Amino acid sequence: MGRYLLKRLLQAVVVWWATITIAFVMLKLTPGDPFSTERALSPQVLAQLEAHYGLDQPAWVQYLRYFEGLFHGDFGPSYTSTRSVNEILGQTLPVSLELGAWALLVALAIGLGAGTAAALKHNRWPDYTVMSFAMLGICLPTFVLGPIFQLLFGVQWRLLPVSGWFAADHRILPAITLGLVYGAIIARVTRGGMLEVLSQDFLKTARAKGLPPMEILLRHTLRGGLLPTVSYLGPAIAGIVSGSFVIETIFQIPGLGRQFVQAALNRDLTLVLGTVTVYATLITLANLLVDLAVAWLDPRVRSHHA
Amino acid sequence: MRRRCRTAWCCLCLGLLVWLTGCGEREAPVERAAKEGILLMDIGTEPKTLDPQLATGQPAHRVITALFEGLVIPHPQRDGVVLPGVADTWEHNEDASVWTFHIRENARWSDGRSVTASDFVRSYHRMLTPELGADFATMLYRLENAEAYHRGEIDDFREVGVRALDAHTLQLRLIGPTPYFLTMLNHYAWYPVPVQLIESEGGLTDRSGDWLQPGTIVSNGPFVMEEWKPNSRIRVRKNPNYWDHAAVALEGIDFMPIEDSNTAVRMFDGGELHIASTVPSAVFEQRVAQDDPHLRMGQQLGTYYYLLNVNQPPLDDVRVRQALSLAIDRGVIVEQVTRGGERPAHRFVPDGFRDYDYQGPVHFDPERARALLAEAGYPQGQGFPPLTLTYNTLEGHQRIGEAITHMWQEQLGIRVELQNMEWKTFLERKDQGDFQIGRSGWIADYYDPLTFLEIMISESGNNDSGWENADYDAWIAQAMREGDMAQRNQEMGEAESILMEDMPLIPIYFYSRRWLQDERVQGWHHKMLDNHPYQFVSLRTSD
Amino acid sequence: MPLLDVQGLTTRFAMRGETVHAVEDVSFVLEEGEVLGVVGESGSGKSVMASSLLRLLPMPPAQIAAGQALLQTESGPLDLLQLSEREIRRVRGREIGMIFQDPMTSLNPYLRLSTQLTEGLRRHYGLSKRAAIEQAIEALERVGISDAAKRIHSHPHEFSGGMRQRVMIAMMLLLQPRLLIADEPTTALDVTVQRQILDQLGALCRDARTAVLLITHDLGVVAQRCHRVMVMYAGQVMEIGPSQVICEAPRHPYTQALLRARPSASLRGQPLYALPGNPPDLREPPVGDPLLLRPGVTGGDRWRTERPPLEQVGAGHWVRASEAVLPAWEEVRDA
Amino acid sequence: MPEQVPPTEKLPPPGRSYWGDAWSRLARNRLALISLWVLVGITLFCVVGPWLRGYGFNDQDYARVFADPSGAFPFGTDDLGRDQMVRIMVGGRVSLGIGLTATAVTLIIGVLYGAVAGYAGGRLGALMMRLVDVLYAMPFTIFVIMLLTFFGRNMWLLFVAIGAVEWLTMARMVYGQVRSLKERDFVLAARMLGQPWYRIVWRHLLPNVLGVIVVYATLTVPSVILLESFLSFLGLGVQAPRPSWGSLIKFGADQMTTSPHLLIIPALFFSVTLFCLNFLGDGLRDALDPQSRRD
Amino acid sequence: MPDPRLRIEDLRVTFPARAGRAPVEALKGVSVEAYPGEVLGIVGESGSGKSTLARSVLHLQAIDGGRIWLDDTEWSTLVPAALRRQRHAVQMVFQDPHASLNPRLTIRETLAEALRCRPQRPRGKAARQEIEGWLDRVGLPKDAAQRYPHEFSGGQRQRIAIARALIPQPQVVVADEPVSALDVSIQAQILNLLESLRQELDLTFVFITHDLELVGYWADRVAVMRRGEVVEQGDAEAVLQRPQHAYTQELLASAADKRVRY
Repeated sequence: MGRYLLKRLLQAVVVWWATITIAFVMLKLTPGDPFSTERALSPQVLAQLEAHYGLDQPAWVQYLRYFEGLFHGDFGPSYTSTRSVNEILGQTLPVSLELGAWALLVALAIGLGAGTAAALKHNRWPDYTVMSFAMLGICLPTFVLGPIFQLLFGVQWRLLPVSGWFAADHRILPAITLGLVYGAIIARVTRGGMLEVLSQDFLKTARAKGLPPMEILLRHTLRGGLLPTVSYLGPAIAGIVSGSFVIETIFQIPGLGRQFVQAALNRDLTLVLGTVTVYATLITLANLLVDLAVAWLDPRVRSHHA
Repeated sequence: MRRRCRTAWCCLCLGLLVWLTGCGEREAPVERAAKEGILLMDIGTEPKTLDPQLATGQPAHRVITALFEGLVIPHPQRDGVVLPGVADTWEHNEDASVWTFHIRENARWSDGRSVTASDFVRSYHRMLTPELGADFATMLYRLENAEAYHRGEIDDFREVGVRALDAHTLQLRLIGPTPYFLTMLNHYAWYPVPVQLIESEGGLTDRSGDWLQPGTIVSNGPFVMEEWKPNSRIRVRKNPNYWDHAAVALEGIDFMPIEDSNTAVRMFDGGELHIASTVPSAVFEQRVAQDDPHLRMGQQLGTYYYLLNVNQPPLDDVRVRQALSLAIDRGVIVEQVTRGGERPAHRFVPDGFRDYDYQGPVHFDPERARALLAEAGYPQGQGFPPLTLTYNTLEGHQRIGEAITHMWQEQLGIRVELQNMEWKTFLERKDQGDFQIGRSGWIADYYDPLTFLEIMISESGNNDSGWENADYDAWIAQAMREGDMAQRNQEMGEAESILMEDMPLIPIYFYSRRWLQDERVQGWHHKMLDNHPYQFVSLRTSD
Repeated sequence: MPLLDVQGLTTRFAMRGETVHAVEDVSFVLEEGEVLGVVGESGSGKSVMASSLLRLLPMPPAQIAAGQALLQTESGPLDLLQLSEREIRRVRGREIGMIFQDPMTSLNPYLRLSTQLTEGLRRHYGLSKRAAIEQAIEALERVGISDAAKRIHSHPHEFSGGMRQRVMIAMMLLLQPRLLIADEPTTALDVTVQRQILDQLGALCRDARTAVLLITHDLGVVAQRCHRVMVMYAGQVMEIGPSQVICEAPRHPYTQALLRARPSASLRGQPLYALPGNPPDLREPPVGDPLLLRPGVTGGDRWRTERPPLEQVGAGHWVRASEAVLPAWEEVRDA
Repeated sequence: MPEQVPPTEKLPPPGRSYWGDAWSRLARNRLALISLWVLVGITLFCVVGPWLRGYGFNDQDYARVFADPSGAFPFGTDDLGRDQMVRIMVGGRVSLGIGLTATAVTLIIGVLYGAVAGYAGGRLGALMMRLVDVLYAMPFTIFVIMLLTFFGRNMWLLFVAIGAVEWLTMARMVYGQVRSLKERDFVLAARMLGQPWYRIVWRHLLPNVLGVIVVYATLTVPSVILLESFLSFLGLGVQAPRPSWGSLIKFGADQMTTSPHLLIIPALFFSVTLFCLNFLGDGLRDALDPQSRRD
Repeated sequence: MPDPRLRIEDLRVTFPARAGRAPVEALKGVSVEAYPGEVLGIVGESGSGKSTLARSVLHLQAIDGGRIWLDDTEWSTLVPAALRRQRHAVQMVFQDPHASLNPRLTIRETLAEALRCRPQRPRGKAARQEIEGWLDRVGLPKDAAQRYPHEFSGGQRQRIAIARALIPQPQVVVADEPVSALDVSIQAQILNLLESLRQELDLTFVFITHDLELVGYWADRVAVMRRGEVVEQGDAEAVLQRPQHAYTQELLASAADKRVRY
């Protein structure tokens, strides 16, 4: 186990390095600088600014310096904000994580329930209904779904706040909107996994023992049936966390996704690198957790890693 | 098992229903806030900083005017009119080139310290320190030697035309007669900042803005900062040390940066905002049709235009430039495309500046456009090299571009490709002159036509068209030093007629401002510069 | 009263507009403590027949079209085919246990043996977890798994195929059923293991007087371990009788062909008797004697359009009437 | 399930190839078949439609802006008075085109990479898949956005970017399949017959992963179309005035309260297409599944 | 006794360690030989290394030690070019008739591939006739050529697999459990076919099985394998009548109770 974790850690370091480097190179190749606005800056001011942030140095020096800072846990100053990147990440990351967690919860609740139900009623009307709704969830882009929810729940019925991120009820709409898409996919994956397990011989054994269906479902079917779902959670978490900025924009959520898009548009190198690093870390972490979860669920995988 | 499932479903549905109906009675946030005297308004995007000397853009402006106060304050209703602010009285010399302001005795910072003349001197010193890299330092170039100091040509700040004659008297020496100087002072670049605090919180030239954090920040306006949640909310509360705090009706303001204007409208409709500061055109039309009492609109001092790169053939030919302009039916653009109460532009400087009534020659004349184009050697657009119209990524720009290129195709028979470009790339391309036709827009910084005209002078950093005209430069230079307002308007008109004749830019329309305002909001009026002194705003509760 | 009395069991599968006649009119009885071998080639319907008894087939597509299966229980006879879902569940495991062919897939790979071994006990006998585990350990030891107290907490993949089949046997015998259905329990195992498993199974059932329905395609397995044998072909019973008699003097031509096809050292150097062709397609079930559909089979015109009846030919020995004449050995050798 | 029912003595009439069989299984899946025909219909509508419809996708007429659906304009008009029907057709060309092209990119890279890694096996294969693992942890959505932000809206870049995101899963899948197929007896038989490696990959491995590939491809097309629409939301989609379904929906979403048909109709086309692609994918999976070959 | 056709000397194969597992010695120095025209039976249970042995002989498995001789050629060290020329000499029939044919190729395509393996391969019409001839020989109709594997039963597929193995005109055929996946009556058909082809073509068979009855019926000589080693080998009758090794005795005892005399 220890060796396995070490290997994964090494892999994570490679991911970090590669991600940062690619992002750095891309940003350096891009036209536009963080300080330009519609109103032209005088060359002196520009020179001052660049000197202030060390942008007058050759690119490789900046690159090395960035890593030096990173080594000390310092993501550097943001070029376009008065706050440091550490501070910005510290404020936005928890928000995105919370949103992601709620969305994941919604997705799991919807996806597991619907997928299991569909698999148990395979090729009968509950299956078709559930899967059609799941498809609808996949087909409707969040930027359509979000406004519709806002109009219905916020404006028409005034049940929930339209947007913002203050009280508990502000969490509901964005979490559902973001969660629905992944819930739909999870439903499909779960259904597939369950169908796979439902055709296995060991269920026949369980039935031959005279166990009731519920017990068979809970003890014998779910564990194996959920494996594909659990494996899918890696990409799902990555998607939820890094793809949340449509939702964050529509619902005015002060999260990482919006911050990233703004930073990219503003050529805020350090902030982009910071967010990208955080994303890479999150995805790596999610994948690791998922792998551990799979190992925990599947004893065969477990003994393979040991 | 099936039966159990069904029961569970019923319970779930019932529970949901109960919860939904229960929530239905919730009090609208606008109502609750109104009772507490808190104004809820959106400010568009998240301000990058609230440092008056580093900030740019309307969102920051909205917050800064609540926190800080300049020598004068804008009139709540009338554009180009000022009321006493930190200074209760002022006078100027004969040609309006030296101004003396008397700072009121009871002007206080929020920490209780007096606001003194030297606060202004040191503030302007900071502003003009090159290392700070302040965007709006050019605003202070009106001060004698300010430009030289900012460019590092002189080292002694005492040579700059700002001086504290005593603790409560501030003298400003300007580069020339500036009768409209007071309206310039409304810009936050002229506001005082708590220099002592800034020095202790990282130094004068530190851009990190540590001093702006709630709990640290000291300001002199009607409100003080209570909370700043980036991308979420900036909350300000009444400043008890404000000299006129008794007159301030609001207990506080919640500024919310809402990027998506559709969301802002939905929040307004959902009772979560008192003021939604922009209304998308589609919604605007609908609300006009519905006669929505919340809808407000008015002119804005801004121009939407296409900048032409005069170094790029065939745009180096003035006839081509004129033809392109004449082929645009601006009436159609504002009525059918932008549909937000904009007005067709007939010149570069938008309508609305008092006494500046130069009538621009820009209009729709396809006949003449075709004739000019033929004259230039492209009858019916034949042989016209393909051009590219570059705009920055935004739905509205795209629509206008689609409409105008279509008009050019229809009227002149020429093909212009659209090119969508991301903002920063677009800026860099424009700055390097690497474009042919570029979408642009300009909004007044202060209440004077010069705020528009000065961007087209040869040495202006904002003149990316490559167009240079000595006569134009001369007229502008003269207008800048002219003490007589009528004469001055005349001179600016001369300059603008040269600009419109040479057509390095094609004005399309003048911006309008549309917003939604809750009936509880009192004392909020249309201002062309959108500067609203919050101390005159109050909230009426429904009971 | 026999322990199990099956009459006219008929099972069909409805698949996309086609009906597969998997089991047609199968009848037999089984006494307490008796071992009945069911022999047939793949597709002969023997496994479907067994699963039908416990109603383990997915329905649809499977349907039990006709028949009854009376099982003697303490509370009187039960018709397995008529029981409600809840009632049949009480029969499964408790009254009738079942062991499947592939031990690699018939144990749940995700659960510890302790869970899988005890869940039946806890359900049917309401034992505490601790008591159940104690019994399970004992059962594992009985089927020859050493160090059972420790290994009961491992997962199936840590065991070899033979060991897993032992676990399966232990799992089913723990519930003390009156009847054990063993569906090709040793086909997937090595020869040496096969014998051990069958020996063990036989001994355990003898001790507990458990009846066994042993399904296999190998007549050799049957000969020595079963009291009686039932030979199936094309979903129908061809011959049923004492195993000694059937293995030494088979009456039905199909049984004869099966026995003659077996290679052995004694036949060295001679070609084997290979019945040409393949078993019939059960989507179009033979109306008459199914054997007549094999190429080279002659005669038997009497049963071409009518299903031949089962006739008693000896004590407890029934044979389906057939006048089919198998092709001569010379004809078959070069098939 | 019944035990395997062996075929009769007489062989059924020949001519039912593997693909013929797959097709007949697909044809029996009503949902998949309907989906297929609907897709064909939509494709024809989008490809042929613009020539038949008398309007160009950028023909503006301010006399008829925001027209509701009517006889002359069955889908209404947009804010510039452009015929929404022809815009949906052209948008469909763009969206389907992007979907197909990016999927093709995915297929080419993913299948080749996966097949080579799988066939090579051993250290090299493991190393190649380790690289995929590493790339998997990259925030790729982020990179696509960065790419498009920085280098502008180039159609080809879009394909490459999307393809670059999607090929990883493809490669993993093909790798796994090839790895298990490689140990199958018929591949060993081919090696025994001295077939060169490329012939084995081409004739024995790829045709047998084709089913999986086809199914995954039908699922990739919708996800690509979605990604494009998502980029359209950010204003990073295809270049105006050329529409895509994504940009039409985005525009429609803004007009939701005023002209709902501008949202509903393109969203309908979009959803129906995605629905159909998914059902077709599911149908293909069943039709090409070697397990279902047995019944 | 003539020289052996196939001689295996001290063959060793070790599978490298997988994550967390020790390396597996699949073959620990196996030596056997097969003489021209005989059937060499290799008996053993699963995991005894008999399949690894088969694969090694076919160059489908890299070996770690030992040598394989085919007549006078050192078969195990052939360079790729030479191997390509001679590969046809050793062919194999696989156990599972469902897995050994590519489901996407017609029977003709599958057999044509085998034809390419011959040193002088017939083309065009000759190739066609050759394939149809072989189909006839293994007892399948001519029109089987344009069909796909899934249209055939297990026994029929095994016939096709036999045709594929024999078309290259091999000297040695390795048959790895060729009948164990089949029903008794089909088993007999296939065994008869293999025997008649052996006689006709004078083939040497390496017959791998776990079934002692089968070995007793068909093999001339027997090697008994256990855990990667040959524990006993010799004349079939001798080994089966008078087993020396305890393991062989155990195997025989297990098989004995399956024997039915009829």
